[in-house]
Amino acid sequence: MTDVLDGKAPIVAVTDRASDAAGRAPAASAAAAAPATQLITPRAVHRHRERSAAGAVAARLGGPALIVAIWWVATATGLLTPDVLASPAQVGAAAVELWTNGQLPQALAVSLARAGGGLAIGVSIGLLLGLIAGSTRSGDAIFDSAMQTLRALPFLALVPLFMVWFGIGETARIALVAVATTFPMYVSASGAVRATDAKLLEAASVFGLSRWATARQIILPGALPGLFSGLRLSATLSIIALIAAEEINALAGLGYLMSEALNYSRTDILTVCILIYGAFGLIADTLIRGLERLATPWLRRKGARR
Amino acid sequence: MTDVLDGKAPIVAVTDRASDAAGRAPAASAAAAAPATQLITPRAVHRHRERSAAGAVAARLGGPALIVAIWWVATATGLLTPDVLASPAQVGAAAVELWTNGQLPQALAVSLARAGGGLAIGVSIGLLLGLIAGSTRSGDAIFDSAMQTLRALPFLALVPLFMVWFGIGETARIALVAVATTFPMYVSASGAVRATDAKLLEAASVFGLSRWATARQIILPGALPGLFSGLRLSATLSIIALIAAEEINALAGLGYLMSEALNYSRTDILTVCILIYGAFGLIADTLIRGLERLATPWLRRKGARR
Amino acid sequence: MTAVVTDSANTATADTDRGNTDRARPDTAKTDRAKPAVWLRDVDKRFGDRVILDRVGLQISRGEFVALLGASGSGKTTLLRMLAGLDSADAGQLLVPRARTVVFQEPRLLPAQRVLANVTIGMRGRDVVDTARKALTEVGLAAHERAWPVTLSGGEAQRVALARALVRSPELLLLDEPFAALDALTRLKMQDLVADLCVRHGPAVLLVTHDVDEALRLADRIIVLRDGHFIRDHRGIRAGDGPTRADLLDALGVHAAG
Amino acid sequence: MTAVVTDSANTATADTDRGNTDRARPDTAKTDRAKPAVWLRDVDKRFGDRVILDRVGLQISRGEFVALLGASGSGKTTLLRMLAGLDSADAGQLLVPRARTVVFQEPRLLPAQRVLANVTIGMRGRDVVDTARKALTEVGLAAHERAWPVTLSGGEAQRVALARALVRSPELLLLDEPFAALDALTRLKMQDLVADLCVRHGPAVLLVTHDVDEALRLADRIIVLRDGHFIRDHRGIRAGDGPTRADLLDALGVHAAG
Amino acid sequence: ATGLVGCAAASADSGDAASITVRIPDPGNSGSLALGKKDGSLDKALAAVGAKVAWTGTAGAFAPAALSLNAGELDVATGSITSAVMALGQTPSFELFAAAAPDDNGEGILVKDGSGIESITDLVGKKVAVWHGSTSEYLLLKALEQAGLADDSVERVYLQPAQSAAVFHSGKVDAWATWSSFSITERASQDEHFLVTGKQIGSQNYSVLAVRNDFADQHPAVVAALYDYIHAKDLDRIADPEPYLNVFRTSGADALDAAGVQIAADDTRAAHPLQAIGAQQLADFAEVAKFYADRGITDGTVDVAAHVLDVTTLKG
Ligand SMILES: Nc1ncnc2c1ncn2[C@@H]1O[C@H](COP(=O)(O)OP(=O)(O)OP(=O)(O)O)[C@@H](O)[C@H]1O
Ligand SMILES: Nc1ncnc2c1ncn2[C@@H]1O[C@H](COP(=O)(O)OP(=O)(O)OP(=O)(O)O)[C@@H](O)[C@H]1O
Ligand SMILES: [Mg+2]
Ligand SMILES: [Mg+2]
Repeated sequence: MTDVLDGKAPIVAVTDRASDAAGRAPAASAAAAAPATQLITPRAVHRHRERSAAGAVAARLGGPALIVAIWWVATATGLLTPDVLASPAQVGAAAVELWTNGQLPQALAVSLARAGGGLAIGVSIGLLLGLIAGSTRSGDAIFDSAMQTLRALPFLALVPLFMVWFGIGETARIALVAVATTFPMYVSASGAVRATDAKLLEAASVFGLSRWATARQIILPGALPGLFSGLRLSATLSIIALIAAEEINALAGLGYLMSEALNYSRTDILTVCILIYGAFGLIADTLIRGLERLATPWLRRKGARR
Repeated sequence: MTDVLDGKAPIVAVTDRASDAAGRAPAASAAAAAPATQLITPRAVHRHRERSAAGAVAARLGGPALIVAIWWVATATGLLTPDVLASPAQVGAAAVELWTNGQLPQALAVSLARAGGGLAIGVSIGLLLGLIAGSTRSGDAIFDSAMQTLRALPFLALVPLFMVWFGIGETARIALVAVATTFPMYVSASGAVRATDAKLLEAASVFGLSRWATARQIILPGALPGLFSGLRLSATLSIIALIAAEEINALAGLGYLMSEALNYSRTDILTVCILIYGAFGLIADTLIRGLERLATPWLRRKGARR
Repeated sequence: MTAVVTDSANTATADTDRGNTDRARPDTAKTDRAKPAVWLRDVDKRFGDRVILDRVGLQISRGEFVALLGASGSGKTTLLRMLAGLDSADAGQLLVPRARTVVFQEPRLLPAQRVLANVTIGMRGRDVVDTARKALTEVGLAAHERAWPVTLSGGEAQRVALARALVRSPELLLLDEPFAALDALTRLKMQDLVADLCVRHGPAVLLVTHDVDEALRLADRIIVLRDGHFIRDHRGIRAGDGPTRADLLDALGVHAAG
Repeated sequence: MTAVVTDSANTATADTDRGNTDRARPDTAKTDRAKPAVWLRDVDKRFGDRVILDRVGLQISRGEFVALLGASGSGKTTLLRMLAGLDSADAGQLLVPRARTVVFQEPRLLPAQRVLANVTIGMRGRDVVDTARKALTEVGLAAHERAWPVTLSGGEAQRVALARALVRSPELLLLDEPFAALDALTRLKMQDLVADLCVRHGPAVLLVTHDVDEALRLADRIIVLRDGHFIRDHRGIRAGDGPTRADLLDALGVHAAG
Repeated sequence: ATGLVGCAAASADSGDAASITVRIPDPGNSGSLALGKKDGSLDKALAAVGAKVAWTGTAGAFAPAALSLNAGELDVATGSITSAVMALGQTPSFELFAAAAPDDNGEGILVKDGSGIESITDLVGKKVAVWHGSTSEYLLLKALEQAGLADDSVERVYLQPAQSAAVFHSGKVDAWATWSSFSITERASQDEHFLVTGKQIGSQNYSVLAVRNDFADQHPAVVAALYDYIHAKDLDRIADPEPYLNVFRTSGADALDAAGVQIAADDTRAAHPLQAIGAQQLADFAEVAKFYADRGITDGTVDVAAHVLDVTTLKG
């Protein structure tokens, strides 16, 4: 949230305090009033302006609000007809309908469990393999090219295979989500670990840190921003994989609801599902951002620069 | 490719040269032969061992080879029946069949053009928006939460919308790939840019670098590793999106070939398609790795540490 | 010890021979010494509870060379950063010229640019590269022109940072311990380069240093910062009526040594 | 100027009062001075075409305090890094003790750890934190125990790096310009701390410095590196039969100054 | 009727004997099995032969269901003969054991009201949404054949069935060949009508039931009981469709609104019950197989008869 390039930072001189000019004011009396010739007040170019918590939330709600507004205008003006995307009013009605007949609560619970379970498994595997491949030569040799190959196999094409291996039950769905989320985490984690500051690794080796301590105290903290962006990408992909997974013989879940909506041309229900997916994504994203802030206290020192 | 944690680095003392001990050898004659008491030869813990180009390629082929071997064993032992996954021999035959009847070359050309075009568009947009959102406060305010919301909408669910907006032709397919690949690039780019070294940004502002020069000379080089890992994730996603895209009224392309294969239960052709997707991914990955090495010469100085 | 670092704007002398700048030549820039180049009033700076600057005021004239002494952690860098526009004051007024250049306490070279590009950073014009080459020669790093910063030794990196400042012609030059990582000989050479730059362009200079001899050798005026206040402000050093080395060490708390 | 930095193993004295270590007390560690702690033969080091070390040999005894002088870019840091096991030699043999500690030319603090954790890094045991607190007090940073490294001033960071070395009891202590960023008073205090550590644990010390006075003050032996060779090797400095300040400056190329 | 009798007789010992599990795709919100699932009558019918049902997820199209049958993940699946012919072209591990005659009014080619398309001939040069090798492509080709038009006189636009509606509504295609799953809602809620129905073009698109080979071999009685049950329910459903619509829900995606219920009930009254596969059916299947072979959709003519089970002999 740092403004790097904006020139519009505020003027530095904060308070023009009524000054007791005695003693500490510049000695030359001619200059006791600020000399106006060509001099400027320096502007702090690169500063952290902390938004209030409420302000930050409001700013982050701007994007979704804008998108909803565009959608509302598009449906109100007929740019989007209800056969394509339902209007906010229709969607509201559909949401109420699904909520009261119990389908939506059930679908939410089921889908959240699947996405969460798959994500947890996938992210753990990706993180572990990524840490190993990024930090050890043998790990790199063993895992990396295999992971890159597997990653290149598109999971959507593997759905039939998954049904065969894991059956058409819950296992296959969770496995699909897990596989889809493993790779972004792996790529981010191994990349972030490889980018660890070599100077700090030297220091670690000199001070006799064990492998484990080096991983925990140096590699991990340095890689955290990368790990969190991997987590965010994985969270998004978990939802895409969930849709594919819930088209496999599902009886419940948002993906099932969505494919049913498509089968019966219920664009209002379809839109409810899309919005819920969007909300899932946003909430996950916000949670991960919060987590990241908590996990990296040293990155948010005000005015820190060394 | 740096070995961070392996203890197995080689001994430092490279050559025990026949020495003219006169003058430069340690003065104490008793110590002219190496004193054996408790002293050790220090080992360079953290060093870049450059593999030969051929060795590097061989190492990277190990993973794919392993996977093919597992597949071969699984089909040979009957763990995977041909209904599920064809054996390497069957797949070879199918590939030859498809190649000679001209379907495969055509499909390859068509799909590559689609994936490449979509990827180029998506990555450019993601990069641009990511750079802006990562480096300017106003960009962050405008784009970030909107992008995060859009990113959370699963593109698989939006396929019908794409057809309505972009028609059922090539445009919709390329647009779908573009949208799918925009977001990983955006997340990686904005994250990498936000992580730009604040000290260097201060230096840039002090030395009067323009916004554009700061972006080009400081932000971009620093963000390159992140950008490349975004590119790799985007390349993977472009293939997944391609599969979904080629279900839209496709008459050619790998996705078409694959859905045909599914309709006709031709697991041999299905497997050919999966393998080609895998090969696509691997080749893209290797190319991007090479590009990354070329683009970041300062990151591969031997023994560099400051 | 002659120095030919020319600024990029000075195209007329860009290809003249080494040594044509004479340290004794009359300096036009010094004519308007009376006008201030830095002007502070009632400036406060705090980090949490700690008061780093406590309502300080300061005026530096054009062409004046001021050395700033103070214990480690007393706030010298913080003051410099405020003048550079990198930190903000909590209260008070600051005025500085538009053209400022900083040599940071660490080299802060761009890792993705070779040494030469690091010197020319942010400059435009036809002669920039020539000027930068000359500056690199002056700091003894002509051979390292195409090296990556990551391969430089500590002192080499510091000299590149110095060259980066020398090719500019600022109205205010802010130097944060620019010679700390240099050996005695190199240090003398670099001090001469800075002195020479001052003679030719007459910027106001604020030099942070821990070396009292260096301050006495280079500066017109020496300020000592302690507990948020300027506890000493000696003028006319070069004219000869300044404090002694022992006086200054005393102000810094070193009583035994001389 | 008393110092109570104890190593983590020395649990018996961990909670005794300040000042109980006496610089004059008999030093057991110095009894086996004759045995070498560092042993080099025919060591070569090149970067590309440049020869940094040209078949050098060197032997440092246990408990010996060696100062290494040399111009900027002469290869001092490179030699230190080889002894630390961070760079490899192109040819020749090196032998060093197992327990080594380095104070790098830059502080190299872990940004994700607070100051105290940066001092205790890699150490285990019950008294580690107490020892580290004492070391921080000694370097004058008790108040910064919970600060993040990113908020430290240049000299403060260097002192934390020093504290990190002081809490260990290595057989070989490698110091790369550890006092460069410190003001005169703080520098004297820190030099005393290092001297004190040497008295108590008697490690072999290799100190890289640009300050000839510092070398004369602290070292038993002074080596000057130039063009890949050790061009001077003065022993018995503290015994009084060493070179003069002028001699050494001369070896470093400074002829005018004295 | 035999099935209902059987279940009544066996209700006493239904508790302990249910050792066989038959896996069937979930029937959704309407149809004979849906009601059977809800009112428990199916459980009773199966309990009589010592079996119980395990509902798997909705199978959707037949192609993935066939994969699941092959992989031993499913025991019974339902689909259309057109997709079954495609799946039987490979090495199937399932057999067909029952069929319902084509849905006369529920399938056909949809066009928009007032689109100006009045006959198949008007489709020439227009775009029609179909899906590869499925019922919809069959219907279109059949209609073209009947009108004496070449297969490529219209442009076939291949779209996932579930994605076709939006494309059709937005006018990107001019017609949509589809079946009852989609057509009922479409006809109920949109200004659309069938240009031709299946009946008008002589569709032979039976709906069929398939059972995994191994399952049929091991538990013929269960297959027979299942057939009997569905057959009886179908007769009842055709006589009185309403209870078989919106069985579980009157709201939600798979629930029909009033207009939908009306149309679905009308269609059902004209539909045919599930029956054992006899000579008539086999002849029609062979024609479909030939139709596919003629167009090169399958490699050679698929011998459907080789994969058919005579359920009337399975009284084991
Ligand atoms: N961002 C920050 N947050 C909290 N404290 C800070 C921050 N930056 C600096 N400080 C503190 O302010 C004090 C002054 O720092 P400054 O860098 O100005 O010292 P200095 O005089 O330059 O010292 P040195 O000679 O060691 O470089 C130090 O004690 C430092 O710890
Ligand atoms: N990785 C590298 N690649 C190429 N040259 C290097 C590399 N590392 C160091 N050098 C060069 O080797 C020389 C010696 O470097 P070193 O850091 O040992 O110098 P030093 O004596 O410590 O100097 P200083 O006093 O400035 O710190 C320098 O000229 C430096 O540019
Ligand atoms: Mg400072
Ligand atoms: Mg050095």
